[in-house]
Amino acid sequence: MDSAIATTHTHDAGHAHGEHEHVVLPQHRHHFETEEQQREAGSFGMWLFLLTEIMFFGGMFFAYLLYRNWYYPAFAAASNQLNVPMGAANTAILITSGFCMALGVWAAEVRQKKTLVITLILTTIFGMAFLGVKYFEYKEKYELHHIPGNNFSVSMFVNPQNYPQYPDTYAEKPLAPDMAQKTQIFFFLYFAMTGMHALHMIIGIGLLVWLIMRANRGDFTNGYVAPIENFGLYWHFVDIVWLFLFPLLYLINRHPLH
Amino acid sequence: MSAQTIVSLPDQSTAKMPKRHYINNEHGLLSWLLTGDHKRIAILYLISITFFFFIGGAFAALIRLELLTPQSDLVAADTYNKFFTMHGIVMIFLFLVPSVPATLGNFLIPIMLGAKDLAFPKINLLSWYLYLAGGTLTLTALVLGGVDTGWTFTTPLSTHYLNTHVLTTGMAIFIAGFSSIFTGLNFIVTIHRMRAPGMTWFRMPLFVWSHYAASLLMVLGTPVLAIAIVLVALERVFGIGVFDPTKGGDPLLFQHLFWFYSHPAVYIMILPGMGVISEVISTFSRKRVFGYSAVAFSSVAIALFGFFVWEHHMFIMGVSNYSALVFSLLTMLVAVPSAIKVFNWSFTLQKGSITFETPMLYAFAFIGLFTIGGLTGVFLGALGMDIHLTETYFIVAHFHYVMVGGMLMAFLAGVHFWWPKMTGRMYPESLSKLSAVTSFIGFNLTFMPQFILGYLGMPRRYAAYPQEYQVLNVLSTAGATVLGVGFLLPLLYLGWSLKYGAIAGNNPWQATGLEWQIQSPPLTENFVETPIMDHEAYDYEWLANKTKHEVTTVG
Amino acid sequence: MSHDAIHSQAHDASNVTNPEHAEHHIVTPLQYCYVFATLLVGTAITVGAAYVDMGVLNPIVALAIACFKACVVILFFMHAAYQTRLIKVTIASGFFVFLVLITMTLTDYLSRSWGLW
Amino acid sequence: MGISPVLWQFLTKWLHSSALFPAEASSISPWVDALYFFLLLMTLFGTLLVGTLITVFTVRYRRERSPEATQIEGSTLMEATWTIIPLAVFLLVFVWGALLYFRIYNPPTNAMNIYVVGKQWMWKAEHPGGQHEINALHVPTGQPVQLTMISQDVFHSFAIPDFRVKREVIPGRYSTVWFEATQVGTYHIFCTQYCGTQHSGMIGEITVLTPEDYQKWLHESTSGMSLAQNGERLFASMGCNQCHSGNAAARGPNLAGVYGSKLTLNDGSQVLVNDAYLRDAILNPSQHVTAGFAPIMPTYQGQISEDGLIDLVEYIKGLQTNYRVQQTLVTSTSDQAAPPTPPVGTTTPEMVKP
Ligand code: HEA
Ligand code: HEA
Ligand code: HEC
Ligand code: CUA
Ligand SMILES: [Cu+2]
Repeated sequence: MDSAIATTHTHDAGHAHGEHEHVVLPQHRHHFETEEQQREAGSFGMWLFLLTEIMFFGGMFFAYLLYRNWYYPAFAAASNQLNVPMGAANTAILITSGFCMALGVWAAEVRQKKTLVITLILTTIFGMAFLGVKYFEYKEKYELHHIPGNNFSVSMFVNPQNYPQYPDTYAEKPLAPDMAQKTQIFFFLYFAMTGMHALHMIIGIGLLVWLIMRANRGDFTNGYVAPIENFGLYWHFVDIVWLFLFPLLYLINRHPLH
Repeated sequence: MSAQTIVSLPDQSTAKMPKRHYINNEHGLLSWLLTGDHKRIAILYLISITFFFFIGGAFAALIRLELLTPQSDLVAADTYNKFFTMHGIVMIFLFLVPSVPATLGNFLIPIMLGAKDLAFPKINLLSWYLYLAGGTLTLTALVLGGVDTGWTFTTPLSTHYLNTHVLTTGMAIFIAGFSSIFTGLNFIVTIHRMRAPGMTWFRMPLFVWSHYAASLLMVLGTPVLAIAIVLVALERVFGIGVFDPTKGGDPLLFQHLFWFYSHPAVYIMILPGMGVISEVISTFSRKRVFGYSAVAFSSVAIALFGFFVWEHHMFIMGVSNYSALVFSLLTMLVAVPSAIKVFNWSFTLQKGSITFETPMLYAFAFIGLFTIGGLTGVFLGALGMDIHLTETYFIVAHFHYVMVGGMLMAFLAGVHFWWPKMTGRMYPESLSKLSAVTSFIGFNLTFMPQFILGYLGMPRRYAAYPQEYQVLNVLSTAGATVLGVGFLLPLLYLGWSLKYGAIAGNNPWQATGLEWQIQSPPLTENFVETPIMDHEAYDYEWLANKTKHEVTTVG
Repeated sequence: MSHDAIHSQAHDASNVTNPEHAEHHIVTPLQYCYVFATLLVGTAITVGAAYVDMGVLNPIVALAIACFKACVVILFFMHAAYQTRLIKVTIASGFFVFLVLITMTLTDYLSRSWGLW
Repeated sequence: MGISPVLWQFLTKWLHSSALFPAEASSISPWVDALYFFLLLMTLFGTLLVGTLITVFTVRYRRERSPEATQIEGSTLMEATWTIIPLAVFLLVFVWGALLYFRIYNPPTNAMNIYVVGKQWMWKAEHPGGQHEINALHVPTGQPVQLTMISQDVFHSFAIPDFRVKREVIPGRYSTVWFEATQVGTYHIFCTQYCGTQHSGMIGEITVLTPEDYQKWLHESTSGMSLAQNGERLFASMGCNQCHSGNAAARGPNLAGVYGSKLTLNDGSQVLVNDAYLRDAILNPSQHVTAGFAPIMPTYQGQISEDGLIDLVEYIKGLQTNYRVQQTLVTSTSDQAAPPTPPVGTTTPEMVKP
């Protein structure tokens, strides 16, 4: 028998794991040659997953690009109805959350359990804060009937003068009714994109809670940082999506051209 | 069995079933349902896609039965519409897309690379469960009353005008899509990271190359389908109008997003099959694949160009003339790498030492039928020609030629080829040859008349059609019956062979791939020791040396 | 064959680990702080720039800043700067296919005979 | 069930009722068939080539005759050959196909226009003279006919296989197709885009008549009101004339003679006023505001059916003076029809005397 590609060594088949005595970590999977290989496979896999995420959001970004060009006045007016302070604050919150996450990865790498747990908790808190702000924004849209669907109302864009409490909108010129209808497309994209983004945040927070629990057990501060690292990639990706959503959705027309 | 078949090969006569292998390694249903072993997952996939193939096939049978007569007398038009929708959805998303990759690819890629498993066994299992969830949802939609969008979900029809189970089916496809994404992701990582020592890129079997290319398409294309479906679902639920012209949306936007996936998807559906053909042709002509690197690169080229041609499905749907021009040109370019492959396979035969086992017969069928199917694709890619042919039976014939004549034949070639490896037993050779010939004849009888029908103008998705098309339709239905038999036979004799088939031995075909150097069926961990690859793929001289060496040491 | 031999083979330079292997690099917290500050400043500039009328430049500037911020995040928070060529190519290919989606679809929309159609 | 059990019956039936190729009943058919035959040849050649290679090699190199395989690496030269030759053939096909495409879709300038509205699940044809047909279309031979088509609901596709023409009928926007029938007879109209339950029932018949018979048919089936007359009535009843009165002080622009002209919009861009533009100007007025006017025109989205829009478009197309607009202004409150005989220009000349 060719030794390189042995086939019928039934006697030692059951001890295949035995070949890897040099591996110390319990999380090492038997089918990887080395832990290095496992770690790199993991991060490569994560990156590939993020590629699919790019394409997933990509479809919506294209829809946005298209309709923004077609219905610019509607998009501009509708965008002005969004709350910039809240959006900007949320951007800052999310960046902070990402910063904490990055520190968390560092903490795991230098094996500081306490720092890791704290940074992960901070990441979670900022993530939740983001969702909290989002909740208030959504609620405002709901009250103004800006949720696309049967209850959608364009009155704010046809008659902005009736809304002195929204200075940005109040200052707008009224939209023609047919154009005002198109604000629904804006709001649909707004909800679809930010909603999808928020969904990713929620999933991320769920994972974070799980990671915190394991980190607290010390799972990730013994040299096994892959889960933290890969989750970090995911979390940062979600941040990046928001970095684009914020200017594209909130800041279309804050510099009235009249 | 004739003299040229495998039984006379040295390995075979002395072969015994190994005592331990991945099938009897653990027992009990749970050991299968919770397995991380890529081979077991492959078998799970094999069973489930076979199930869905026959569901899809049953719908095909119903379609053909209805089309026997010009009137819609077997079923009403709306039922017929549900038939072809189910047929298309089941066949594409639940059968053909996972067919070769999720079964053969799953089983073989780690072994071919000399690895113990795919990079992420749990994700692999997850992807099977996602597939199953998608399949179950599809069946749910079916049981609840079906869906009649056609597999293309054209908006605004699917969003505003149909009140069938579009949401359920959409969700099913969404989920099944993620199954496909994860499979692709797993393959890419495995191919990059898990190759055995010495297994350089250009020593990989072409099967792996073609799966690599297909995986790229799965990872990058499928999410666009997912988002398109999400938008359709949201539009249905909330009644907003991203795709609705009366509300300012553009229905063509959906088409762009859908075909951005679904054109690459057709290459997801053919590339793995091409990989199978490379292995089979090489093995049974005992010769290195002609122009290995050209075949490898053409796979990647198909994948790359595959992203640039989707609009050819929308030529007359109202896209701009100029962009139609661009996409028509690119369509012509994407056809070239396929031609390269076909000629390379043909020339692999030259100066070979050819035998005609069943997989080889299927491979010949593949080459012939894929050539016809592919070249008729060129008809459709030519702008002016497409005007007349689009949405007629010419298209139906085109895609069945590439999908059934191409991929399904390749799938069967692969299943027969690797059956001894997967189960440790041979299939019955003469019966399988009979079924290969039957399905070849039946196939042509079914779909050749459809080319003529298409040029005559018979539109697709018609429950009833004008009288004068009947003759050709009857021929087609007759052919489908033969074809159905041709596809049922393997189910029967492969099942039979599980128990009664001859013991296969390690390498019944005297093939060179790594998978043939280990026992059949393989051990759970594939290799006892990490193999070291010190030769090119398809190195028959290496194999001859090795065999000689074994004979001298053993004997 | 001894285990050591196998092991060293697994690290064979021509194979598994190369050229798809990079030394593991640990980014320091200080670097993260710089990045963090950059991102905050970037956000401030984005908001500020939106209130300045620059005509067609407004969206371009906004996107440019967003792209810059995204690059910073990818390079440092996500460690892409210290990753293997493989990962860099992977990231690039993702954006490439995204650009294909956009530009090739735009060939249709931009050349429709007038207005929307 | 009309299944003939015996094979020869099929064959005779086939030979009598249809052939392998559809009739060549339009001026475009021969052009399409030419490319088709070329492509068939290409396929035949390609398949035979591959088939021959495989057959010859398998016979010549089967195990019995060639027990030992000779390993060959490959050959760059051959690789290049079968890259370049198919590429060349495919590029030729591309050029040919593209030329054919523009031949099929570019209407000659003297084409007469017929409107087609597709809806689930029927075709409604509207001749400018006011003749309406459901699932039927009458056209003369020797006269290019352009169809301006629109769908009221979902995508449909208007196909006449014997003419080798087909075009998607799209919701929300006009698409056009033209043909010149060469042979008297009746041919199928199919809806080839899947459009819901009765998709296969959305078929009709196109009847090609000699020009004389066509004239006769036009007279027999007139409904008394041309499209433009309907449009005029709508123009008054929808209140369009209030703003588009043609007066210097009118709030809306003068529509007389606007069709076919180049309009300057208030963002400085120029557009050609064609059917599609007119339709969109009525539905989405604020998306292209004519220079010098305020965006005050209300949208009529959802208020006028596609047929009504066609009437309006047809009316504005033929509007040469504002005389009658002002006349209707006086009476428009009573919502009554304008008197029948329209002055010269309300219908496009070619449409009445083909
Ligand atoms: C496995 C699936 C598969 C594959 C591989 C292909 C391959 C190709 N397809 Fe096909 N196609 C489908 C599945 C597939 N298709 C499906 C499912 C549809 C319908 C979807 C729907 O609407 O429901 C479709 C529809 C479809 C259309 C749209 C028609 C329409 O809706 O109007 C077009 C148009 O261009 C097209 C073109 C092509 C081309 C150019 C190729 C090329 O890749 C083919 C390349 C291969 C060859 C060219 C053969 C080999 C060449 C030679 C041997 C050289 C011969 C030698 C000389 C010429 C010298 N296909
Ligand atoms: C992998 C893809 C795949 C496969 C394998 C097939 C296989 C077959 N297809 Fe399929 N087909 C599609 C993909 C596929 N098809 C797609 C995507 C469409 C477009 C759908 C749409 O328009 O949306 C389509 C549409 C389509 C049509 C056009 C319908 C229409 O437009 O109106 C027809 C008509 O003949 C047809 C026939 C067949 C036949 C005869 C087979 C045969 O090869 C099948 C042979 C197998 C069997 C016959 C099964 C074995 C026998 C049994 C299980 C017996 C049990 C039967 C009964 C009890 C009745 N198919
Ligand atoms: C309230 C006044 C008003 C009414 C009522 C009105 N329009 Fe207009 N219309 C305008 C104005 C103002 C413009 C120019 C600005 C614009 O394009 O929006 C215009 C532009 C147009 C144009 C574009 C061509 C051009 O020369 O600019 C068309 C076509 C048109 N109207 C048709 C109609 C039709 C048909 C109706 C009735 C169904 C109608 N209009 C009703 C005010 C009106
Ligand atoms: Cu209308 Cu099909
Ligand atoms: Cu395609």
